[in-house]
Formats: sequence, structure tokens, C-alpha cells
Amino acid sequence: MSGFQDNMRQSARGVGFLALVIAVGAALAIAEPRFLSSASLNGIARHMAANGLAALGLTFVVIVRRFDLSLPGVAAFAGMSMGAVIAAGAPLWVAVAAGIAIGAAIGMVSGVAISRFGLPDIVTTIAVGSICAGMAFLYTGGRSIFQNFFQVGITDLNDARLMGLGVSLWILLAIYAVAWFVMHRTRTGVAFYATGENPVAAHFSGIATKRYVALAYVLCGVCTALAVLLILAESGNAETNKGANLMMPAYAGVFLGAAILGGTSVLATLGGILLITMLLDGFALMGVPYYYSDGMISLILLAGVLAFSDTARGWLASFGIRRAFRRSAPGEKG
Amino acid sequence: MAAPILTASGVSKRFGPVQALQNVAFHVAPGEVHALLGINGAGKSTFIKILSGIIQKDGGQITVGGEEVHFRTPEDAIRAGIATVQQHPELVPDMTGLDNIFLGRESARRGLFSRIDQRGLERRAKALLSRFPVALDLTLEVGRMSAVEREAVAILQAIAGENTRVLILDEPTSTLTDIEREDLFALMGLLKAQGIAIIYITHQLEEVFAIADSFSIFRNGTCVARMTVDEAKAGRVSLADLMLGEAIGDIFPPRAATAPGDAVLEVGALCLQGDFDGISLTARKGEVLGIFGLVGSGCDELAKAIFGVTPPDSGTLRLRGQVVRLTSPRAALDAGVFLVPGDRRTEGLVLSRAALFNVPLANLRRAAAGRWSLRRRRMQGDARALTGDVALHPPSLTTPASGFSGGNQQKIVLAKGLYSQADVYIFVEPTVGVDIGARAKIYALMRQLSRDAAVIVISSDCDEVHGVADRTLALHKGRQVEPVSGVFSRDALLMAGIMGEVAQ
Amino acid sequence: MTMTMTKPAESHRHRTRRRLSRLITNLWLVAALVVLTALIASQRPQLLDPGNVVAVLKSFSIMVMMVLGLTWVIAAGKIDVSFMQVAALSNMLCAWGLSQGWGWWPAIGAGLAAGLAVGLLNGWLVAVMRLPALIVTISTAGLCASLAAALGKGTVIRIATPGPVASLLEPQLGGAVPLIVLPVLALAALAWFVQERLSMGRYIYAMAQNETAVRSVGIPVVGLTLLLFVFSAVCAALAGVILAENLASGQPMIGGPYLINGLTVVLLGGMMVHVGKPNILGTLTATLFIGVLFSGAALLGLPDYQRQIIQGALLLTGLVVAMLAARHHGERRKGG
Amino acid sequence: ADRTFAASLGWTTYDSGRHLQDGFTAAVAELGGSLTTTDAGFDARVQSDQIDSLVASRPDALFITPADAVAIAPAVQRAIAAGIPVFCADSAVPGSTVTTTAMSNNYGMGVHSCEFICKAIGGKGKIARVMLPQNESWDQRTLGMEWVLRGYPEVEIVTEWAFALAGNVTPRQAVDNILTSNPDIDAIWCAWDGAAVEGTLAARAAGRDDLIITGIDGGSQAFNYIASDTPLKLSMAQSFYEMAYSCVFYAHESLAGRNTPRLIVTPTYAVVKDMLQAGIPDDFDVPGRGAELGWVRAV
Ligand SMILES: Nc1ncnc2c1ncn2[C@@H]1O[C@H](COP(=O)(O)OP(=O)(O)OP(=O)(O)O)[C@@H](O)[C@H]1O
Ligand SMILES: Nc1ncnc2c1ncn2[C@@H]1O[C@H](COP(=O)(O)OP(=O)(O)OP(=O)(O)O)[C@@H](O)[C@H]1O
Ligand SMILES: [Mg+2]
Ligand SMILES: [Mg+2]
Repeated sequence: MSGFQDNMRQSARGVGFLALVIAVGAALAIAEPRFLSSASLNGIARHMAANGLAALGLTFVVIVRRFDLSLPGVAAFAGMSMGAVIAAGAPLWVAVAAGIAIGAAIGMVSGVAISRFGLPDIVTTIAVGSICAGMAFLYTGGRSIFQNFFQVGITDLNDARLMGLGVSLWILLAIYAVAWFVMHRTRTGVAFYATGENPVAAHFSGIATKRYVALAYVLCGVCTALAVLLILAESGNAETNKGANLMMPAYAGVFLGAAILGGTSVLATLGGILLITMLLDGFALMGVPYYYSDGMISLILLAGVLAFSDTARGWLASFGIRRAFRRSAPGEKG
Repeated sequence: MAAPILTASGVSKRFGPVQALQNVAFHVAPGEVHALLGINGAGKSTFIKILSGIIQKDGGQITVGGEEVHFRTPEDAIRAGIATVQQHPELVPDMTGLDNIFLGRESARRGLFSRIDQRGLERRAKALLSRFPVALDLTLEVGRMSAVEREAVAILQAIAGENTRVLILDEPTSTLTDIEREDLFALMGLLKAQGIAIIYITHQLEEVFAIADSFSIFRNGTCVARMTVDEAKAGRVSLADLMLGEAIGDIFPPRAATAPGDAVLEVGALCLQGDFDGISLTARKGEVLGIFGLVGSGCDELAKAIFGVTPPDSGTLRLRGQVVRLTSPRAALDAGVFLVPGDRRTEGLVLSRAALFNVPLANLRRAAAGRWSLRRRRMQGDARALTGDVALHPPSLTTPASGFSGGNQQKIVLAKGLYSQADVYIFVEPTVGVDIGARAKIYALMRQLSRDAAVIVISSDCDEVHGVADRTLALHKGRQVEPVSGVFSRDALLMAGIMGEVAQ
Repeated sequence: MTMTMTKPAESHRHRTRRRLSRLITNLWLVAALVVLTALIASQRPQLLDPGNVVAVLKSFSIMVMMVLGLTWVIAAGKIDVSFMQVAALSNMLCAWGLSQGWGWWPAIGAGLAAGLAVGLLNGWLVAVMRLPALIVTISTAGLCASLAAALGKGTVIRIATPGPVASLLEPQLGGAVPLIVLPVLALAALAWFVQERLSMGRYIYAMAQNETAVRSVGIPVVGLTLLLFVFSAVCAALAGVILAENLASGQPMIGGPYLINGLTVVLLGGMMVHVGKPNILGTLTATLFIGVLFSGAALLGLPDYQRQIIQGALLLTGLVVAMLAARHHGERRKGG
Repeated sequence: ADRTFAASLGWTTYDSGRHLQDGFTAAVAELGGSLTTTDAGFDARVQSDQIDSLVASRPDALFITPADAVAIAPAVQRAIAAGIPVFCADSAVPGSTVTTTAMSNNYGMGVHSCEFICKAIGGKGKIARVMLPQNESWDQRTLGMEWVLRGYPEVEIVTEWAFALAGNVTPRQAVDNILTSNPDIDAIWCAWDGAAVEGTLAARAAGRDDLIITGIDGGSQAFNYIASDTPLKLSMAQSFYEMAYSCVFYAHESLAGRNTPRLIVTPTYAVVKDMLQAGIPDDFDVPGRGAELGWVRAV
């Protein structure tokens, strides 16, 4: 919680993060000058949106110290459901509402099973995800849905611009702003963090911890549905494998951000996703085949986590650059 | 006295901005029981963590049996014959007491691939228990044991090693009752007789005279004095003064001068199957009610029942005359009841967070001034004021609670209680691990609180209960024991708590 | 002062009920396996046909190989989500080596060496550098997947000549058993012995509960963690090599489906014998269970998505049953 | 005697999977026999196991649509060794002597669609391509397109993207990036319709309605886009239904002791806007229906 932690320490990490973004950006711009073109930057902004929403949902779950492996399944089911609603001729907002409702309902099932009935989180979400992935086939038996997509205007969510920036970026920023406010400036946020870091003490402090665990899954489900909505907008159809690739970038974003900024938070996730999208787009722009670019991302995730870990700091300190380090990260422990 | 088995000189350790240890000199001889004293945060635990290889010193020298040693892992220390019971013993909850005791030395050949001989373990456990008789069901999983039983397992674990030359006990008595303390001292006597050096940390100064041969006093990360108990007796030295660096008078504040006010909390015939039965008591504004009970007497459970953690099976609760049902801590807090739990590390604090996070946690409504978003500036001001009131040391609002010494962690919980502005405060074992200076402050604080709220102090320390409370009762095996008339004397209270009898 | 090493007395009725629920927690999955097999076989007798049994046992063996090490990693309270990509990498490396004319043994060696290397990397990062296992293995999984795809430029690499494992995959012993199950089961039996009888097994479970406790009694936790990750990766690499033989090709995408199925069998298996603690016997049972389910679904002509729904529903049901039974036989009061 | 058949389908999803499955069921219903089908959900290893299982039930013939032809080759070999005639649809299994394979000419589809682009841009210009190197038959399409380019030295591939279904970049994003880094390209050749339809959206969003995009596979979404004047101009529509149908047909022939063809190249239609004037047909690949529609096979 930014206001709750040592501000100096936070800002030192923030500076480190900015430096990293600039360094990565510069490296990519040198390798491919068009990286800095407005089209490319716009592309990054747009491509960030879906992964960013999924990562945000995951952030809530990670804050209450749980995991959610049902992301792809939920995305598939919510995506196909929204597709079916659109194909049936309903207006866009009905489809979005249906998607959010489905995401929330599935999140509620997992959340209640985990918090209220004490089922283990990983297996439960695997099971729920598996069921959802299967249910995604119920509408068309697996055929893609594209009818009415143009008419209903869903592609505008991806293509339209508002004040020079893509609508999807605005959606992302708005949702992140709300999430940031809730998690870092309200009682709800304090309760979330307390639930994650010591559920017993939180319970003794009058916080309804089970409710917050369930809520985290509900929010994750909703965010996943919104993420897949943007994917549908991007690809102009609903297919059962939409969202299959949401999970790994989302986890990578949450953890990379947490490693760099020193804890799981809304801003850390945004930062992590920004870095990852920059890299993915930069490599794609250069035409680097996916099998190299995905590897590079993994490598960078690993290097980032390693470089910002406590142990590595201890090592650096023992190599005699302790003084310089202490200045750059005041208030840091051991 | 024989040549020292363990010496340290110039040992220092730094945690970020905190210089926890500075140039510490220390020695202990075989068969010597040496007490390590000092106020909370003086650096005692840090020092013994270095001795046991859990953390590494920044500088200085340590020798064992005359040879210089460098412990990089706990294994190194164990190999050198140093066994430690940490202040917060780490055990494996799902394993039985027996398996915990022999964890890591299941067979003679240490290592990952030695075969476990469960019968042999039982035999060794029997041998161990015959040397150091403790009443303990070792087939029970540690997670189901009480705090005392866990402490006993931890001590047995520490002394089970055959080559132990130095045994370090970090505040072993803080969770023990008087009787169990005697058992522990007997056990220490046995070890001493076998030539094992014992380093012993405590905040109970009278214990020093009962068991120790010598003592060191730590202050601000250095060892400021070392002498034998005989020297101290001869010189009429006040340990408390030495520790604090200033003179301290009576640690208990004067009792209330005025008559108690209205009843705030009335408990009527409260029952919880298996824990306590038919408890009736009244807590009033303007007085401190003391409840003395050994571990297992149902004290902790009673506190948790009132606080709504485990609602009682039957009985009534009245707050300010109204009957209430408190089915959760939240309901209790909303009704104005606050519990300072006995297990502060798991029940009281979010250790990974600073005071600024922990203090407002039980009253987020106040932190948000009734709204949804937090009033951060006001919250910070309140937290600063309250941590000042409890004399938190160091007075940092942004250091994670895990970075504070045990006693200071307790002070953060107290500040949290103050922040919640309750009408009824229930303190369970409020000064476990708290140094004498801070204890005086906490008692004074309770007294101060009692002016506007009802205060109940529940403790297994008879002196504490008797010293701080205006009115006392005892809990014995789940039943309450009250004085026939008037108030308990200290000895009558002790008898009531231990035997369940009212001395006439 | 007394010393007690005995359990407190219990009423007879209470004890039988506790025994019963303990039996349920121990063996419910075996019972479920038998019921499932019987149900499917009553509809499709081919399920028990030797040819089908061979197919089931073959994929059972590969799956067991894949998750044997993973079982312990998860039992130790860590996680390894790189195992399936390690298998993919070793699978591709093997095929690529063959396409470079290395011959089978060097190719297998290369595959296993890759597993060893990734295992060491994972173990070092988790044990020595104290990084969270999930992040570490997500990253190394990505790295392995990338390398695997890069080896074949994204394409499958064909293997023309059968290698030394091929004969193990052929049906033997009355046409119902591929020989491969024998070494795999032997390895699993060895692992079971280590887990149940040697101190290492005890330390693995202790680590999951309280690593500090294990560390502070001087058990080499770093070495143990390293060992667990190496074992997991090498097991998976071995599975990758067997897959190369089984599919006569290097398949860069082979890993994907194994993640969820691998976690499913380990965690589902962890719901029997010792509830909440992944163990070798549980993994074996759960693997066979999933194998029969897959085979049965195929024989019944269920589309893949229906199988997924059924699998998820069964998993959830299993969880609930195991949790209820565990709660029941765990009802021993504190201090009692 | 009534014939028992088994079909191991690598997938039953997407238009292709549905048409294949419909073809098998309809043909068996029409020509006689009973059919057991299995679905591997795109998992080659699962399909390999499923083939073994089906062999165990000893069908009179086995139909296969390979999820990955190379990976299931050993299983197919075992089926043949067990004396079961095997009929493959959609792709050939390397190194196996299956009775009949009915498939499209992947190479030819690549040739035709590239030819189309080269002609449309007047034999001169910059193009991009999105490839799908995941398996051999999809890779053939790329080879075909490269062959054509030999004849058009002035057509230059300025950028390309090798796609993976498991990668972290969607086809849409790939095409977005292609258009960002090369705003001046004239056409994009796509190895499958998935990239082509998402690429069409990318082109429209980038304001490149003049771009020419071609795809391969031919599903209703692609037809829709082609019919509604988007940059997607051509899709090479494969006759999945006919592949399945002819497998069943020749299984009967073979069981009756008559001769069967080793390889059937089923029709591929080069679907352009003109062919969709009368509506968007879903059954063009039912044998005979193409002729009724007036479609002429291109490959
Ligand atoms: N991990 C840590 N990080 C930061 N500071 C620490 C850490 N551990 C200890 N300290 C600081 O070092 C000092 C010494 O603490 P230590 O725990 O040794 O005190 P102690 O004498 O054992 O106190 P107590 O009697 O309360 O147990 C304290 O100021 C404490 O805040
Ligand atoms: N003023 C408010 N506006 C919006 N939401 C609120 C407000 N007050 C409380 N909440 C809700 O309360 C929840 C968590 O805070 P907390 O646990 O302190 O609330 P509460 O105890 O339910 O509220 P209260 O203490 O006011 O009854 C959050 O989910 C938050 O949405
Ligand atoms: Mg201490
Ligand atoms: Mg409240």
C-alpha cells in the first residue's frame, strides 16, 4: 500500500522501474526505430488492454494469497457467451452485462468453494476452469461466432479512438484507476491486504476475510470477462480458444511488477504488463519469431525478479557496492 | 570456574538503519547457567540467533571450546554442539511431538537418505523422557498442542542432540505457568549437572536469582554488565535499574481511589462445552478486573468466547445493560469490545506491515471517518500519537512489525486497541515477553484505560493479576473460583488458580 | 509426573466411525477408479480389451514419469510449472539431435542433460536465491517452450528410425502390457520407499509446513530443494524422451496439455492416503483414473469438451469427498 | 453383414472439424454401417492413444483426421499392422501405407492464393506473409507461395510472421504490427483464414481498405468478409465434407473387394466475391453441390 509503506523505499523502486522501462524502450527503439512511431505506441497501448485486465483480476487473487488457474476456462466461456448474445442480435451492452455476470458468477462459485468450504485453491480453480472450458462449446459445438459483430459495434472497442488514444486503453486506465483507488485508498483495500497477509489477525480485527477471498475471485472473473471482451473486439469473432493465452502474460505481469516494485499492487501490475507488452510488441515489430520472443520475455521476467530480489541485493552489497546501493534504496532491510 | 566453552567478542549486527548489536563481549562456562537480560529490543534474540547460525554477524569473533567458529547455517551451530530454543520455536504442526523432537536426527547417520526407525525413535524418546520427565503426549500432532506443550517439545528437541554443549533458551518461561517453570528449572538443573552450559533469556528477574549462576545485561545492543548472582546479591544491585539505565520504582500503578462506576459488561452463566462452564462476571468502568488461570484453565477460550471468535454454547452477555449476541469479532468490535489476544504474532498483528497499517486495522470506520475512503493524514496523526502513548521503540510507523522486538510488537497491538476506542478491553497475557520497564508502562496504560472503559486482564502470571487488578477471580479447569468475601490475597489467588480451592 | 505415549481412550462407536472415514480418505480414489472402470466397461467392454489396456498403460507410464518428481515438489510446498515444457524441450532436443545424425543414445543423453540443466537452474533460483518457485518456473517454462520451438523453427521434427525405447512401448505379456510400465512402476516403488521410509520423505512434508523449522534443526534444506527440482525436471525430461519415441517425432507443443492434467493428478492424488499431501501412491492412482477417464470418454464417443466437463466435475466432487472425510477423521480435540 | 466403422477425429471444432464430422456421419448413414467416433481435441498424443483404443475394438475400417500426422504415424502403423484398413482425411500420414488419403492440395492452395495476389498487384509490389509452420501440411502452403514468387521477381516479401497457436501474440496483433512497421505494403498472404479475418480487421482499423488479403480454409466468416467488400479478397475453400465422404465411400469399396485410390485430392474452390452473390453457402463441399452453385475447383 503505497501510503502505508516507506515512501522513500517505494520511490526508489519506482525510479528503478522507470529506468527499466526507458532502457527497454531505448533498446527496442535502437533495434527497430519504428518502435517509437505513434502507430506502434498506439498498438502497445491497445495490446496492453486485454492482458492488463486479466492481470488486474489476478492481482486481487494474489493479494489474498491465492491462485486462480481457471482464467482460460472462464475466458472461453464468457467469450463464447458474449459472442452468442451478440449473434442473437442483442445490443452490445447486453452482451457485456452477460459477460460480466458470467465472470462474476463463476468467480463466486470458486471463491465460495475456496473461502467458505476450504477447498484448495489450485485444484478447485483447475476443476472450475475445466468445466467452463467445456461449457464454452455448448453454444456452437466449437465453431466460431462472428455474426452481428460488425453491426453491434464491438470492434470499436478496439479500433475507435478517444483524444488520440485507443478506447481500450481508456477502458484499461479507467478500471485501473478505480482499482487503485479501492485497493490503496479505501477500507476495502486495507481489508484485502490484511486478509492476504494475516487472515487470522484480520479476522480478529473484525474483517470478514472469507468475504474478501470470495470477492477477489469474483473480481478476477469479472476482469477476465472484460479482458476477453477486448479480445473479441480485437479479433472480430468469438472462438473457444480465445483467452487461452491470457494466463501466462497475466501471471508474468503480476509477478514482474511485484518483484520490481516490491509487492503486489495495482500499479505494480500495470507496470509489469506495460513492460511485457512493450517487449512482445517490440519483438513482433521486428518480426522476431514467437519462439524467440517468448523466450526473451521469460528471460527478462527471470532477470527482473532475480535482480530485484533480496538475496541478490545481499550479494551485490557483499561485493562492495554496498554504499552506492544503500543510497539508491534507503530504508532497505539487510 | 572452568575455562569458557563459548566466547564472543566484538560481535556486531546491523539491520538496515538499526544497529542491533555493537561490539558485544560474552562468555559462558560448562555447567554454568547464565541469564541474558535486557529490555525489549536490547538485542538479546539477535545475539542468540547469531550464536545459533540463524543469522550471520557483521563482525566480531565467536569461539566454541577454544576454536574460532563461523556459523553459516543452523546446521553448523548444531554440529558445534549449540542447541537453541528460539523465542518463537519453529515446529512442524502436522508432525507428532516425537517426530518433531528428532527431526533431522532420525537416525545416527544424518542425511537425506537414512532410514527411519520409528521404534528406535520411540526408544530414544523414552530414554529422553526418563532423563527429563515431562508430562506430554508425544503421539499428538504439535499443531494440536497447547503453547506450553509446544515449548516443552522445543526444549526436548534442543536437548535431544547427544553432543549438546551449550543450550540456549530464549524466553522459555514466558508462556509457562509457575508449576511448569519449576519443571523447567529442574530440567535445567539436570542439564547443568551434566556440564552443559545454559544461556537463558528472561524478563522475570526473580528467576535470575532462582536459577542462574551469572548474568549479562544488554542495553542498546551492547553488553553493559556481566556479574555472578552472588556478586549481585552481595552488592544489592537492582537488575531492573541496570537494564533500564535508570531507577524504577513499583511497576504496578496505584489502585483506583474512587469506587467503580457502572457495569459495562455482564457475563451470565457462560458455557462452552469442554472449555468452561457457568462463568458469571461483571466488569465495571473505573476498575480493572483480573482473572488468573493456568494454561488450559479455559481463560483464553473465555476471552475468545466473549470476543465472538468461538461463540459460547449458552449463557448471556450484557453490554451496558443490553443483551447482545456476539457471533464474530466484528460484532464484538462493533459492540465496543476489544481483545488483546494472547498470541500476538498470529492473532494480533499483520507482521509484514508497519504500525501505520496495524494500528487502525480494528477500526477502519474511524480511519475512514465513517466514509469509504481513508482519511490518511488523520490516521497517521492518530497512529503517531498512540504509538507514542505506548512508548513504541523505535518509534517508527513504517517499519514492518516483524522488525520489532517481541515486547514492542505487543505495544503495537495495544496501540491498535487504543485506536479502536472500545468500552471493554480484554487483555490476554498482556506482558508475555515484555521487559520490566515496558511492563510498568502497560500497567499504567491499563489503569488509564479503566477510567473510561472496563478492563479485564487475563493472565497466567499470578503476580501480574494480583498487582494490577482491583478485583480478582481465578479460573480452574473451566470453573470460576471467587473469594468468599472481599478480595483475594496473592497467595489465595494462586491457590484458587492452581488447586481450584478457596483458602478460608 | 507421568509420561504418556499412548493415545487417549475412545468410545468404540467413535473409533469405528473414525476408522471408516480414515479408510475413505485413504482409498476413496481407488474405489472411484474401480467404479469408473466398471461403469465404462459395462457400456463399452472394449475398455478392458488388451489392445486398449496397452494404450491406457502406455499413457499412464508416460504421465507417471512426467509427474513423479512434480509430486514431491508440490508435497514440499513448492510448485513447478515448468515440467511439461522441460519434457517438450527434451523431446525436441532428442528429435533434433537425431535429425543431426547423433544417434539415439547421444540424443537421449542430450534430452536428459537439458532436464538436468533446467532442474539445476530452477533449484538454484528457488533454493539459493530464494525466489518464489511459481515465478521461477513460469519463466523457465517459457524459456524451455521457446527453445523447443526454436529447435524445429516452430515445426515438428520427424524421427525416422525407432530407438531403444520403442520395444518397451510394444505390447508384451499377453499383449496387454507395454514393458515400459515395469521400470516406471519400479521407479515409483522406489520413490514410495524413499517417501515413506527414508528421512527425506519426512523432510519433504515437514518443509511444506514449516520450512524454518526444518532449516533450524540443521537439515540441508537448500540441498533438498535443489534435489527436488532436479528430480522433477529429470523425470519430465525422461517422459519427453519416451514421448519422442512414442510419437516418432519431436513435438514442440506437446507440453501444453500436460500442465493442467499433471497438476490435476498430483493434487487429486494428494487427496488420498494423506489428505492435502501429494504422494506417490496417490499420483499413481489419480493418473490411472484420468487415463481410464480419457479412454472411456473416447470409447463412448464423447466430444472432447464433454470429457473436460466431466473431468472437472469429478475433480470437484473428489475434492469435496476428500475434504469431508478428512475433516471427519481429524476431529480429535485439541489437547485430547 | 453390417459394417462397423471407427473414426478418430483430431478435432471436431471450427468449421473444418464440423464439416469433417458431418461428412463421416452422413456418409455412414447413407452408405451403411455404424460409426464410433473419438475426439482428441487437437492433442496429438491423445489421438495416438485413441487410435490404439479404437484398434482394440476391431472396426472394419478406421477413419482418421490427424491432429498431427507425424505424431500419430506410429499408432497408424500399428493399426495397419493389426490388419485394419485406414482412411485418412485432411492430411497424409508420413511413412504409412494407409488405404486411401483424401485431402486438399496444400501446396496448390499456397500457389493459387499467391498467384492471385501477384496478379492483383500487377506483378510488382511489396507483400507480407503470415505463416503457420506448426505442422508439415500447413508448411506446404508456404512452400507453394514461395514457388510462385520465383516467377515474380518484382514482388518482394518485406516482412513475415511465423505464427504459433500457442504463442503470446494474436494474429490480429501480428498483422497490426506488420502494418505498423510496413505501412506501404500492398498485400498480405495468410496461411490460414484465422489470420486472414483478423488481419482484415487490422487493415480496416489502419485505414487500409485497399489492401489485398488472402486466406486458406474457407469458413463462413471468411466468406462473409469476402462478400462484404473488405480487404479479404480470396479464401481457398477446402472440401472437408467431401474428404470425409470419400473416405467412407472407399472404405465400402475396399471392403467389397474393389479397387481404391491411394490419394484423392478433393476440390478446393478459390472463393472470391463473385461466387458469393447468391448467398453464403455452408454446404458447398457436399459432393455435387459445388457444381450446382456453379463453382469450379481451382486446385
Ligand atoms: N529482522 C529484523 N529486521 C529489522 N530489525 C530487526 C530485525 N530483528 C531485530 N531487529 C531490531 O534489532 C533490535 C534488537 O532486537 P531483538 O529481537 O534482538 O531484541 P530482544 O532483546 O530479543 O528483545 P525482546 O526482549 O523484546 O525479545 C530491535 O531494535 C529490533 O527492532
Ligand atoms: N461509505 C461507504 N461507501 C461504500 N462502501 C462502503 C462504505 N462503508 C463501507 N463500505 C464497504 O465496507 C466494506 C469493507 O470495509 P469494512 O469492513 O470496514 O466495512 P463494514 O464494516 O462492512 O462497514 P461498516 O463498518 O460501516 O458497517 C467494503 O466492501 C466497502 O465496500
Ligand atoms: Mg527477543
Ligand atoms: Mg467495520
